[in-house]
Amino acid sequence: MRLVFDRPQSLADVQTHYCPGCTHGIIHRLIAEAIDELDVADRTIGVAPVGCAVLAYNYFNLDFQEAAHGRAPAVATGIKRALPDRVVFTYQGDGDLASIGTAEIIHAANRGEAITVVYVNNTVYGMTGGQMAPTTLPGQKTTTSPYGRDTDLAGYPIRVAEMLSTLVAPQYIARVAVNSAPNIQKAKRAIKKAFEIQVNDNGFALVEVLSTCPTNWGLTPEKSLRWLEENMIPYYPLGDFKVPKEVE
Amino acid sequence: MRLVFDRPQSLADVQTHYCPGCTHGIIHRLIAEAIDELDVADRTIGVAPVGCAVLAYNYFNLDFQEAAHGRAPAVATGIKRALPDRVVFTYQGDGDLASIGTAEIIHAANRGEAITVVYVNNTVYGMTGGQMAPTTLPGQKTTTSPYGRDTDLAGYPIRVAEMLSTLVAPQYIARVAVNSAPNIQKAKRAIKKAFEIQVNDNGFALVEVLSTCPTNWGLTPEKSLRWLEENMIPYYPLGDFKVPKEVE
Amino acid sequence: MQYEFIFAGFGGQGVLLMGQMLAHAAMDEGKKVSWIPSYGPEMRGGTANCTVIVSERDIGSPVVGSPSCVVAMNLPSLDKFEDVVKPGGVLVINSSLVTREPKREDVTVVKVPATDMANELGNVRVANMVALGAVIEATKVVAPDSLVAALKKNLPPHRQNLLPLNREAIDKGRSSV
Amino acid sequence: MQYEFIFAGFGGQGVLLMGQMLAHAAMDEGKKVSWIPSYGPEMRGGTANCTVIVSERDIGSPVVGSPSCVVAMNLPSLDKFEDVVKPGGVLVINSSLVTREPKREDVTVVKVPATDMANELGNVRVANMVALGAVIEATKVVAPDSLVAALKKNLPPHRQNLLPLNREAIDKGRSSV
Amino acid sequence: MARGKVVFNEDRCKGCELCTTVCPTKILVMSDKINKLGYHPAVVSDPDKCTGCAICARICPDCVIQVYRQ
Amino acid sequence: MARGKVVFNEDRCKGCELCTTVCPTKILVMSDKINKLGYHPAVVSDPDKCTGCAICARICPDCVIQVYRQ
Amino acid sequence: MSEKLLMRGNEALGEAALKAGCQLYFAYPITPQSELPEYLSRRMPEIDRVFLQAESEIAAINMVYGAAGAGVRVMTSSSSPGISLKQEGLSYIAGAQLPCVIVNMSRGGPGLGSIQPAQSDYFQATKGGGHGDYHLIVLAPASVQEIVDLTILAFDLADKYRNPVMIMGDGLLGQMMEPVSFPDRSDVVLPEKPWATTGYTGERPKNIIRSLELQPERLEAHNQKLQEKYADMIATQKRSDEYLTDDADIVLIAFGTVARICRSAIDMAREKGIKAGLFRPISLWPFPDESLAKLGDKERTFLTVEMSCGQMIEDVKLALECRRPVHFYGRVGGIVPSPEEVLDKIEQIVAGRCEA
Amino acid sequence: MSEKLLMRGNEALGEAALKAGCQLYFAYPITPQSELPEYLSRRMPEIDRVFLQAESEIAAINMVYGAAGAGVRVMTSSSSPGISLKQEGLSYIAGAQLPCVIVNMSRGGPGLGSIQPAQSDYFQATKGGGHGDYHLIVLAPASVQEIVDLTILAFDLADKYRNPVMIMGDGLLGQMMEPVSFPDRSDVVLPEKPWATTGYTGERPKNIIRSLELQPERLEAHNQKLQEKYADMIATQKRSDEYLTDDADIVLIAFGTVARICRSAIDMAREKGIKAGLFRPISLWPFPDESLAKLGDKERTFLTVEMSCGQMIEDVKLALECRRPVHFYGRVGGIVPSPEEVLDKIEQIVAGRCEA
Ligand SMILES: Cc1ncc(C[n+]2csc(CCOP(=O)(O)OP(=O)(O)O)c2C)c(N)n1
Ligand SMILES: Cc1ncc(C[n+]2csc(CCOP(=O)(O)OP(=O)(O)O)c2C)c(N)n1
Ligand code: SF4
Ligand code: SF4
Ligand code: SF4
Ligand code: SF4
Ligand code: SF4
Ligand code: SF4
Ligand SMILES: [Mg+2]
Ligand SMILES: [Mg+2]
Repeated sequence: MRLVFDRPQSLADVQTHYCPGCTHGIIHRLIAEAIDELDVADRTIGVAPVGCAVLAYNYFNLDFQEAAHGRAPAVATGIKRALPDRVVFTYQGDGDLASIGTAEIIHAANRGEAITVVYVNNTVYGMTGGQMAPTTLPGQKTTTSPYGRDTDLAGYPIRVAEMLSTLVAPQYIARVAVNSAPNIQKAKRAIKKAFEIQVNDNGFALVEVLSTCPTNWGLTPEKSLRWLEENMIPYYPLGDFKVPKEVE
Repeated sequence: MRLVFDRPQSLADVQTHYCPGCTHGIIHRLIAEAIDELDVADRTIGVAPVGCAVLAYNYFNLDFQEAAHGRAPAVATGIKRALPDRVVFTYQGDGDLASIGTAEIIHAANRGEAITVVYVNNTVYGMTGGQMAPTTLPGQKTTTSPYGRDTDLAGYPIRVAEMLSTLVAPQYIARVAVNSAPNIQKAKRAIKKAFEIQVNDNGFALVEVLSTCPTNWGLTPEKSLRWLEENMIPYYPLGDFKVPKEVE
Repeated sequence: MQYEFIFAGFGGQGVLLMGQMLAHAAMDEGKKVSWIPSYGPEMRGGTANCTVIVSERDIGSPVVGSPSCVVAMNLPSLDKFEDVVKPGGVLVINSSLVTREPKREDVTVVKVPATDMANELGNVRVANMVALGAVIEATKVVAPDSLVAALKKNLPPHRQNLLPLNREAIDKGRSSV
Repeated sequence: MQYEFIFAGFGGQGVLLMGQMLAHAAMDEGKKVSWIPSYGPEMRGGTANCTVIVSERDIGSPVVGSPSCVVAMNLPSLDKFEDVVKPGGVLVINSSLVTREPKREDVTVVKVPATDMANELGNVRVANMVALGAVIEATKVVAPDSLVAALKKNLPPHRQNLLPLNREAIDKGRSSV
Repeated sequence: MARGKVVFNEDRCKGCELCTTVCPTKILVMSDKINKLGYHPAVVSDPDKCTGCAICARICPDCVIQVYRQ
Repeated sequence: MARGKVVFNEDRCKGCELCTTVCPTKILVMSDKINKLGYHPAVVSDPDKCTGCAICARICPDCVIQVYRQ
Repeated sequence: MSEKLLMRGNEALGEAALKAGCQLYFAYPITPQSELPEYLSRRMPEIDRVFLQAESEIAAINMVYGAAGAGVRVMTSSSSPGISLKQEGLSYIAGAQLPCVIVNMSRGGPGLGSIQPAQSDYFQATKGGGHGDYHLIVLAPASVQEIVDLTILAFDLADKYRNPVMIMGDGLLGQMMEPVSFPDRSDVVLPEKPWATTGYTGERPKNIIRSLELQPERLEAHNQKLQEKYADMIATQKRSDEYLTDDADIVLIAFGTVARICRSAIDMAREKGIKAGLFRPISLWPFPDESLAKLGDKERTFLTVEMSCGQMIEDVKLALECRRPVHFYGRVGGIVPSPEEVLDKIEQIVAGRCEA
Repeated sequence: MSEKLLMRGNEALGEAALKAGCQLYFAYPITPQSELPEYLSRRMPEIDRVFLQAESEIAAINMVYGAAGAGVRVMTSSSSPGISLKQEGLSYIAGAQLPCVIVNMSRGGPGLGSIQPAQSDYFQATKGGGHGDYHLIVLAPASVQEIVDLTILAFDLADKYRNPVMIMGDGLLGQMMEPVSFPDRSDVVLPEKPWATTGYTGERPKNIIRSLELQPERLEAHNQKLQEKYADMIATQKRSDEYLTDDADIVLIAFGTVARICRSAIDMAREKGIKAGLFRPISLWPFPDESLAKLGDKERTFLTVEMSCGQMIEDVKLALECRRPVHFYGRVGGIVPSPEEVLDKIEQIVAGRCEA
């Protein structure tokens, strides 16, 4: 029998600090697979966020920088402009990218920085204990929306992929989910494409990945996948929102 | 003969520091007219930006707060949440709102803060000497894009009205121009509506106003109006981008 | 007189609550108290512990290097805290989960099969109260009634039905000493 | 020996350039120089002025309270700066635009109808060079050739054709003293 | 007899010329004299032709113009 | 004879149970024993039925599973 | 005074703010202060007050600006990196003379550092992390009860001076539970704020909240006004506490959590016959230099203990006018010194084994 | 050295950075430093370097972080409010030990203040406006030529120490034109940066740029490493200049623009027979305390002159160990003191009409 599935090379062979069943781990693996398949590990530089993925640099066999909360796109811009022939990606949570880092992601996208952004939307601030995020669903209870998100006071969840798609420069913007094996395969293809766009077309690409936070949702990992499917996907539709002109 | 046109009451009877022919002055007047017509001057609080309009508080007969550069929507949020029965508006330039203040405007809009935003897009940082703004047109020369805006390096001008229209909460978003008498009338109607939305429906409203900067464009006031019409309007189409549900 | 406690175990054993209830009881007896969680970089899973101080007078440092009593609800906790008990102090061990013998000979060792006893009571989650019963029996830091009263006052409404069970657990713990 | 100048006028009269050219000329003669614009809160329009210091030795304060020479290209400038000229200093006045007589009697007053002379030369914009000619004639701070050389070196390529005109303006200014 | 009348707050005029370019009857011109601010202010050359349409007033950035109509 | 084979890096398993819920042949179960991390790891109950489809491996957040196929 | 409750520092702070009449709270989550927003997100809607999670620390401080300018009591909180982000806003608030309360439950730095307790934001808080000449009043509680008392005081001082007041705690204080009681404030009348932007009805001149002053002379005059205010604070708002200083040969200087630890170390030292005492600054700005200077009148040794590499020690030296030796003991990076190690340092100093 | 050019301070700074090998520049416009980005926006594309106008000061400092971490010389600039916004980023950069140059052409504060020159960001620059224990090297030029020299030095020191270096100027220095010449740096070899994130090829361990350290012990060890670096800077990087101090009865202490003004005042004082001298700190951090202390060995009076309400004076007092009277003269809000008024203050002090 031959080995048909194994840990990708770019994924460090270490235990992660993620909670059991947290899909951050799946997303890490998909990124590593994309990097391996494109054979760019030796010229890739990752930018870690502040959020549960703050230790991402321990989990990849890649050079990494740790950005201040929300500033990963600016840090990635600095790296990419300094070393234009490298492959630079950011890995960011929804608090990091859609709240404190709103200006940075919009302007990196608008400049068309040739970077790849993996945006992990799990509707909460996982790391700090499950507070409300800009992506928390209407009525969803979190530690700072104990009575459920009140859209009159806190507004509606932000759809980042749709918002960024109004900009001219970005080449590729998609939303995927990692709640099932087929969706994971689609997510893989999207993430790989987002790296290809950078490598081949020198363009900006972002993949929003719907992800779970069993710990702060107070659900088992399995129920979390279901919750994602039943609650998140209806609000955050999956699909490509912007594709490169040639392919359109 | 009867007086058919005069300075609105809410507009202070003082000389402004604006350059000759700068349309900031027209926009000020339209705001004052709207406030007068809605008869809310005694409960209106303005928020001035950092930009050429930093001294706006001298030009209205209204209580005013001066916000830090880009933070007017946050300041307005603080005022409105403290005094929910007051009418609160911000007056912001394109550097202020679309560059440093990107996160603040997006989140105020997304929360549906019941404030009115008058967003003056003149494609440059007027106050600091005409540097490139996020709204500077492709190829446009400014003091920090001396060879013309290079979209490969600096990206494309941001269309704020379109971008904010992807959000759920905002009630009214429109783009107008003050380059001709008919357009000024339309601008007037839009600005008044943006205040009405706040007064009647407790919703967020933003009017993007295409404006001139004769000084930094290096054109006469008249040529500036023409330049606006010929260059800005094609890139920044006029119209309503979001209207209240009832009216839709 | 000042008592310092470290309650340690794994997440889910209710060690933070043990400490809080003891602090409540002592406070209601008019004593000075402080409670601090081990507020470590690990956010979840793994071990949990808290420090409680009960004193007749104002409490200085809320952090204690050598507590007068350590409660080890599992083996890793014993490994971590055995050495720090003050000579002459008390070491309470959940002998249901701690398999090895303690090494310290200069402290009073109290072994309570807390998990087993809780199981016998029909709810493994009250192992913490069994151990806490043993603690107050061994140290006399608060009266048993104060502890029960504290539980009553501080259990959330939907948990009040567990009060008799908790009281039983405390008694069982006390009698095991 | 140290000379301090304030050049003042309204925006568009080229007062900043006057100062810069003088500074260039002096620098090329090997002197120490400094130039500062009045960097006021007004961003545009209104008055403009700059301070130039020319010295044999290192320049201390680049800001001067009482300059040895003031050049007033219009009336508001005279109003603003007449009082500060050092006693015994030089006050150069563009008499084309300044209608009143200066009040100071302890300074050398040099009146030059700079605007009119520039008009005669066919270009009102060289009024600044007329005045500057008067300044160097009255103060001898630099040699006329140095000034012309500085202009030549520092005029942008598309303005080089104005060099003869500027030279004429300077000469006219000098001869008017 | 003029249908309209415009009154200029002359010392507030910044001489931007915008009113002169929009007046449908082309009766506004820039004056030769200089106002307090140092600008050449706009003035009415032929008051009788004023229709009181107020277009000039609407475009004036400095609220210099009052308009009367019959 | 099994078409596929799965190998678990047992001490990395966090016992999240996701693999067990997705395996089409339902051959993955949680073990009674506790691994180094203190979790009950997933194990194969009926190796012969494994098709080597790798669905379990793809959903495992911790890259615990290697898959072989004929 | 209410009955005694056993509460966490962060939660007690929230409740104290409500007692003080705090109407609005704007903040962004960060460890180790998140129990504070979490607590207020439950409590404020219950009593019709405004809890709003801002999109960032910068938005939060600017919301505070707006609400404070509207004349209402308002608070924000964060921890070290988040406080750094508020520096521009703080300078604006101080410049515009707006009353508000800012909480820093500080943690290990620099950069992302750690979430463990630290005191290495002392300089930032007391010297001005923002631009320009301004000061915050900075209060450093050492117990949960004192968190309550100083939080209420903070709101009162903020209004009195139209100036931001900072509560400087650390993660340990925020997480700790201790008994507290709350004063009854139901009959307290809050001060009028005729300067607030509430709408210009014509009954007063229009109100403008701002810090811009393009004429240097006027900006200088404004700064002089601020300096006079600061001078009044310096004259009347210095606060400190002493423990066994009367006969002390060695006086420890420490604030907050560390002061508690030093107290225990002092007790241990006294048992060993070493006459140690404690000087505890409660107001970090204005620094209680005169009281400390008085202790310096006698021949004594001083020891500053901080969870930092040595920041308050500069103020200690200035207060003592360099007349006495000042030793330093510091732990950083989130390490909380133990009473035993402080005792050890005391013993070394007494034994003459340390140079000041 | 190049021939003499007459250049503005802001532009000379930009050219000096290019000479020093600055490859990237990220900034956001603000008066009074905008001539710097404007100059570089023209010059950098000509020589294939990267000029990028960031969306904000925060983005700019984080772009600097990224580029510095990638091992390339990089700079940003701003003025007071913009520098306040960079404080979190500066703390991260210092924590992650990244070399870069930050320029503050400071202006009147607090808040929006004015665009006129000021020195009231001294505390922020030297004590750490961000959180945690860290230091910037802070260099304060007093002439356009010195802007050039110190900018080049700043890049070298940044690399030497893997630490951010700040150039502290003010609006006047930035706007002023003076003759400058540029050293020829074409044969300078820039240091290797084996720690930079350039891609992990396996030839070295993977490189990680970060400041997080969740284990307090390790964060403390990291802080100790930083402190050792700072100790080395303190030992070797103090810079100052003196003018007529030898026989001076009164020594003025001033930096930057104000030092120039003081020099003129001293010349005027000498003409009147008053023996005045100047001590000019060039490095504001590390503060040149030993050289100043030496001047304090003799019976003398000191006068600190600042465009602030009195900030550097604390370091002056600490350096002099409070042995000598230290007077203060300050102007704020954008007002530049004149030599005449400084002379006046000197005369008053000499006449015994001032208390220190
Ligand atoms: C400036 C700053 N503000 C706040 C924090 C605290 N903080 C750390 S992670 C985080 C949110 C993380 O949420 P998200 O980005 O959604 O990532 P997740 O943990 O959910 O994957 C916050 C607010 C910080 N470290 N720095
Ligand atoms: C934090 C901060 N950054 C930068 C500035 C400098 N600044 C003042 S106004 C301005 C831009 C104004 O441009 P815009 O918002 O377009 O308004 P306009 O002047 O064009 O009307 C800038 C960058 C500042 N005051 N504060
Ligand atoms: S807290 Fe949530 S997002 Fe973070 S590791 Fe745990 S499950 Fe994943
Ligand atoms: S600089 Fe431009 S925007 Fe500003 S007042 Fe002048 S013309 Fe108007
Ligand atoms: S009112 Fe109409 S007609 Fe009269 S001057 Fe104005 S634009 Fe011309
Ligand atoms: S539009 Fe107004 S400011 Fe301009 S010229 Fe006419 S009257 Fe004067
Ligand atoms: S490879 Fe397929 S059949 Fe085999 S265990 Fe995994 S999911 Fe089940
Ligand atoms: S999915 Fe992975 S971690 Fe989860 S139970 Fe299965 S093997 Fe273990
Ligand atoms: Mg998240
Ligand atoms: Mg603009």
